[in-house]
Amino acid sequence: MLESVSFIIPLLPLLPFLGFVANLLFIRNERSAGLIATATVGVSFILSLVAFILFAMGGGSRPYLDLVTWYWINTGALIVPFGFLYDSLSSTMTLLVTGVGTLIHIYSIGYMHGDKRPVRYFAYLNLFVAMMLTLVLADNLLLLFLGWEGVGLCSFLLIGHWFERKSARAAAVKAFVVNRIGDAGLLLAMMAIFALTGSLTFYSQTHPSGEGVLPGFLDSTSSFSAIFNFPGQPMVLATAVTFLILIGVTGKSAQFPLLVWLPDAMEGPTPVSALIHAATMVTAGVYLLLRVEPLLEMSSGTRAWILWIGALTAIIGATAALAQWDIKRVLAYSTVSQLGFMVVAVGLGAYTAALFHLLTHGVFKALLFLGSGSVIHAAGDEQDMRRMGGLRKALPTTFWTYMVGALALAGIFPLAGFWSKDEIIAHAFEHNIIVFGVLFVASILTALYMGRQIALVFFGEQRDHSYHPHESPKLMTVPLIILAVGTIIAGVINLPGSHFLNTWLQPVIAEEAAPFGTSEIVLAIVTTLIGAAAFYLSWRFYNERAARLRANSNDPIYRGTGAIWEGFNEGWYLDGFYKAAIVQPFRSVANFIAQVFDPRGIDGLVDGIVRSLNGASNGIGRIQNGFLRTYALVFLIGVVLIVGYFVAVNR
Amino acid sequence: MDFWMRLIALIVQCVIIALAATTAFAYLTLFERRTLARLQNRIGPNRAGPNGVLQPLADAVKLFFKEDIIPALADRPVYLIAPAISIIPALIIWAVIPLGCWNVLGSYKACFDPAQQNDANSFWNIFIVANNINIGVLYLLAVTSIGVYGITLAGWASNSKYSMLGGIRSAAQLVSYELSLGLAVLGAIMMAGSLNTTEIVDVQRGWWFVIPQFLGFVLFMISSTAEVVRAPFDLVEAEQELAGGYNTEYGSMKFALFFMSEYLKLIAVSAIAVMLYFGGWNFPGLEALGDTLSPMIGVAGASAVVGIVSFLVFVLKVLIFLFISVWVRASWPRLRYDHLMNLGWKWLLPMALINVVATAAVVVLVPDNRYIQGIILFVIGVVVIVGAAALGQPRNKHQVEPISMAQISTKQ
Amino acid sequence: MELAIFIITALIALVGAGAMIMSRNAVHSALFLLLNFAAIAILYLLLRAPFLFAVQLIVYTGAIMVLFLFVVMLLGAERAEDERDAIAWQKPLAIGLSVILFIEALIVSFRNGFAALPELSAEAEQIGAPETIGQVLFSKYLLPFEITSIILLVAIIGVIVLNQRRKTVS
Amino acid sequence: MVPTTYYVLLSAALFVLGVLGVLLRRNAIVLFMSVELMLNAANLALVAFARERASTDGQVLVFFVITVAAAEVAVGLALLVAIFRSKRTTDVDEVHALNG
Repeated sequence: MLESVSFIIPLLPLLPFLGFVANLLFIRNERSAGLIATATVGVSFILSLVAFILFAMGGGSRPYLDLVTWYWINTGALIVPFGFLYDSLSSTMTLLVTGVGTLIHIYSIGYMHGDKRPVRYFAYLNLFVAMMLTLVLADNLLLLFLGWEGVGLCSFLLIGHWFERKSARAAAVKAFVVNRIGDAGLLLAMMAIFALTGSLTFYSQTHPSGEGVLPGFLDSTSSFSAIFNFPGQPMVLATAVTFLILIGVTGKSAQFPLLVWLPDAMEGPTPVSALIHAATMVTAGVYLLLRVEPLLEMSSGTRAWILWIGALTAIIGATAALAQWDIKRVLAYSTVSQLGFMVVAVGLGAYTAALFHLLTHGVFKALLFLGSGSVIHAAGDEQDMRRMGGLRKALPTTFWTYMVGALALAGIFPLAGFWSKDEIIAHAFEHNIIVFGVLFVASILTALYMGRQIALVFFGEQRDHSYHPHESPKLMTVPLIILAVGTIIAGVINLPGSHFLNTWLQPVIAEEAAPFGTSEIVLAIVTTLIGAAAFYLSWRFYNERAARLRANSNDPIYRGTGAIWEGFNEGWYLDGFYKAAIVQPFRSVANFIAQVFDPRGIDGLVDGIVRSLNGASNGIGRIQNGFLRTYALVFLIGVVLIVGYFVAVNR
Repeated sequence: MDFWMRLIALIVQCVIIALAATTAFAYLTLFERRTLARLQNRIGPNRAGPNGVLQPLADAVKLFFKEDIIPALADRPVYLIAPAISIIPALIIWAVIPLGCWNVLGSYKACFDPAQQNDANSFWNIFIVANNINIGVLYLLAVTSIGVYGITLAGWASNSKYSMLGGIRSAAQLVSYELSLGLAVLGAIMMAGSLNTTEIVDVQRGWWFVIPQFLGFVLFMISSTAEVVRAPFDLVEAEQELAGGYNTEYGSMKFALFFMSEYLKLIAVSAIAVMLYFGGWNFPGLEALGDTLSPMIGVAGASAVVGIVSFLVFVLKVLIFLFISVWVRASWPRLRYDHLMNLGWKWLLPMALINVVATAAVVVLVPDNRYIQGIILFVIGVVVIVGAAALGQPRNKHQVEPISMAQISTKQ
Repeated sequence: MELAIFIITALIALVGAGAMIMSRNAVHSALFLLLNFAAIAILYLLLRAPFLFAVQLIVYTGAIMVLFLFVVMLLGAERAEDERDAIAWQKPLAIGLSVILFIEALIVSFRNGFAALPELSAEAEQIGAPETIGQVLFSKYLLPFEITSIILLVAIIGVIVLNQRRKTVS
Repeated sequence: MVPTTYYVLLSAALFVLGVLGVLLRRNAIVLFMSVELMLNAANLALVAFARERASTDGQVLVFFVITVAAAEVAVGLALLVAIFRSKRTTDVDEVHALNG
């Protein structure tokens, strides 16, 4: 049975890739492009489901499946197989990616109808999924990095899909550049790992020569236990390596210093936002952290960093989400916040909880984004919540599914978000009370901004009558319904007590299921109640004041908070900080180079060389006067010199 | 001692040959005029002396006393030196031509048996050749090639259109025909295996090269006639076209020098033809004559007789050639200039090349028997000549050039 | 005796060469060069090279110089230097350099000394005989000989092509 | 016998005269003649050396030089005639335009 799994696994990334190739080279119309793209990803989903079941049935004997298709790089010292690692972690991720991906594809057919470049869009979308699957299934860091860069590239391409818009172009470039910063960290980490262990594969496998083993670096953790004399403070090598990995993760998963790209990524088509935020891209960072869990376990220092970065991100995201007008930016900052939750879980050592939240969040955030897409679609591409209101009546399906998603995000019992988020908060409560406090506030804020959004978008009266809202087509609503169902039931995969996910992940992540005691139950009840209360209060507050909102008016709480609200709205001025600290100096240096150094220095140098060469050639050219006799004279000079040399010097 | 003796003898020889040659020239003019006259059914000069024998003297006196004119626009130095340049090669060419064999100190036998020429380099061995050098034939070619300068320079220095054209024509003609001349001679050289003129004469004893080198001989005759600018190749001085050619502006003795050089060269070329193809001074029975006489008047006397007879034989043979030359002049019309060039480059040169190749092949393939060599080469030669004549026939009646009456002219 | 001949001939050669480059008239130049060549030919004889003597006369005086004269006359180019020299500045330079070159030759000569050569044996006298040269030419130097023949052929073709009259298309 | 050095000196003198001719004269034909003079000077030195070494090789070399010189003169004069046809001059300074 496992043999059939090994037959299936390479197909998972290959099918979307083939779809990409087909769309890239052969398909020319929107309809077939959407069909091909959806079909490939859909088949990939079915296959991953099959593989998952087969693996689950026969997986007991073998904790993972390492499938080397061929050796990508085989230079003696550096051996990089093009291999797929199929274990409980990657199989779960595969399901999420293909499942949510399929729904987003279906949704895209409806959403992107009438777009200028649908074929290109679907090609990129397919490539995105293929790259994400490569990332998830890679059995070594370099192949993972290929997928890592691949999703980075695809995000750039898709965010900039409507590149006619300046903001889209800027957002695409921003996403790309910010991600590169993190990638540099990951690259350095890879180099360090290779230098330490001589291998980039995760787990040991057969050496390509057929004899011996190609060690996996996760199996040879002893290499990382050496002490590295960092100036002023010795640290374990594992800390250095994992810290470098953490830099990569902050880039890809939009953690604190590098989170700025994600809100701007809303410039892409909404399904792309869903894909980036839910199933792919941002989850890659968390996935990577889970993947290198043995290393993290060795470095309490890095885990502390992870913890605090996550907490900070969670609170930044939550507060910023509270002060957005753009329906999608709210969700974007919400994603940032939720990613912070996951990272905190990793930092706490609650890897299963992180993955659990990753999965549930993937489902309900996809639901929310697709729902917001539906709203935007209905509102004639209007994204400002001040221009919406009262869409509940026009968009019933969207409203109800969105409501499910929002409640799940707010952590209301018994939706998926409740289970996963509560588990993280429970862990925090147990380990670090400050972080618990931060997360607790963040989760209340989550309920607040979701209530605000629901109130502003769906309740009250329609404030802007320039469009006629209408329910989206079936192609868009059906995925919403499926996701809503998923959101409702997804909690079961790791219900307290059953710990299904914990058990499932046992071969990969050696983590005992957290005990489920009275304090946890009390905590859960308290958080849920507070969350529900916050949600209701916020809904009520905004529902009452929504009618007075106009296109440019301030938030009702702006009067009370003022500059704080402004700061939240600007995402804690991180963009401004970067602009002032990095972009402006860089720009002035570039300006100096462009306006002073280049024309005076480089051009001057080049012109000078040209002028001197011109002068020289003019001078030399005068010797070439065409007079035969002058040439003969020069010849004679040479003869005299040579003969003189032999007469006088070299007798 | 030997050196000074040799030098004196050389000087004596040179003076004798120079005087003899000029005298021969003088009487050749008479001979030609008389013969031409006879061929044209008239009498010729017969007033000065009995049968006009003093006519050359009279001509000389007349030329000496003519007014010497130098054209105002002439290039004086070259104008003056040109006749000298013209006459010098005509004289020095005689240096290597064996005129006879008079072994003064030894036996006449040495003339007929190379084995007895034990002292080959001794001056006394063979008297009548002025300088017996081993590059004799090359010397001949070199000197003939210098002959062009006199005419060319005279034509240029006169600074006159007609003279100039004559000079340029001569330069082109002489350079062109030199090639076939040299190649024709090459056949004889290959047969003889030597460049030494005496040896060439030696080798021909009993088997003159005219038979094996028949083709070469014909080519030599044609191209040497052109080389000495003799009718029918005398376009250089065609009166009708060039008003006399290169020597139009010359008068008195300077003209006489050109005139003399022409005739001297004619004689020299005839002598070379005799030397190369008709056995030089050799004649059947010459050795027998010596054998007959030596008991009567001693070896030295016999040698003297043989020497004189051989010289006379040589002169006789040359006379025959001279007569032929006059005869040709009387009979054949002058060629057109392009025909001249065509003949030289397109007919004579290929034929000469064929001759060289055939001779070389036969000499190598049939190394020992000179009679068989001769017969084969003779046949080849006749075939080539006949073939060339056949090929040269005008194919179209319209291409036949109108033939005018032979232009017969005497100088003066 | 031989030295006397050498000195006379050498003087003739030098005068010929000098007059050649001094002469304003190309035909005179050619004639002086002819004189020079003749002198060199005689020097060849002194150097026991009778074959080269003949070749020098036949080729240089008999063919090359005739060609020169022919071209000069044909083109009427005996006086081509009427205008002012455009690069007169190089005249002193040229003379100076030539003098230096000659001085260098002098230095070499004086370094080598002026020892008279020994008389050659009768056998060695044959080095310039046509037979010897023929032997060497067709054995040791056969390849250069053939190549020379090719060069001559190419030259013939080249000359013909160069001075071909363009056939006018009509 | 005459020392070889005399011949070499004569050869050098003739060569220098040839050089001067090339450098000072403008008539292409005279210039050409000067080149021939230089060739002859070199030939003379070669023959002198051959005489000193009692070797035939030098003379054979001279033979080759003379032969090739003949070819060279033929081609050179043909070029000259061709130039004269277009430029109506044999002054080398008149043909100093480097293009066309």
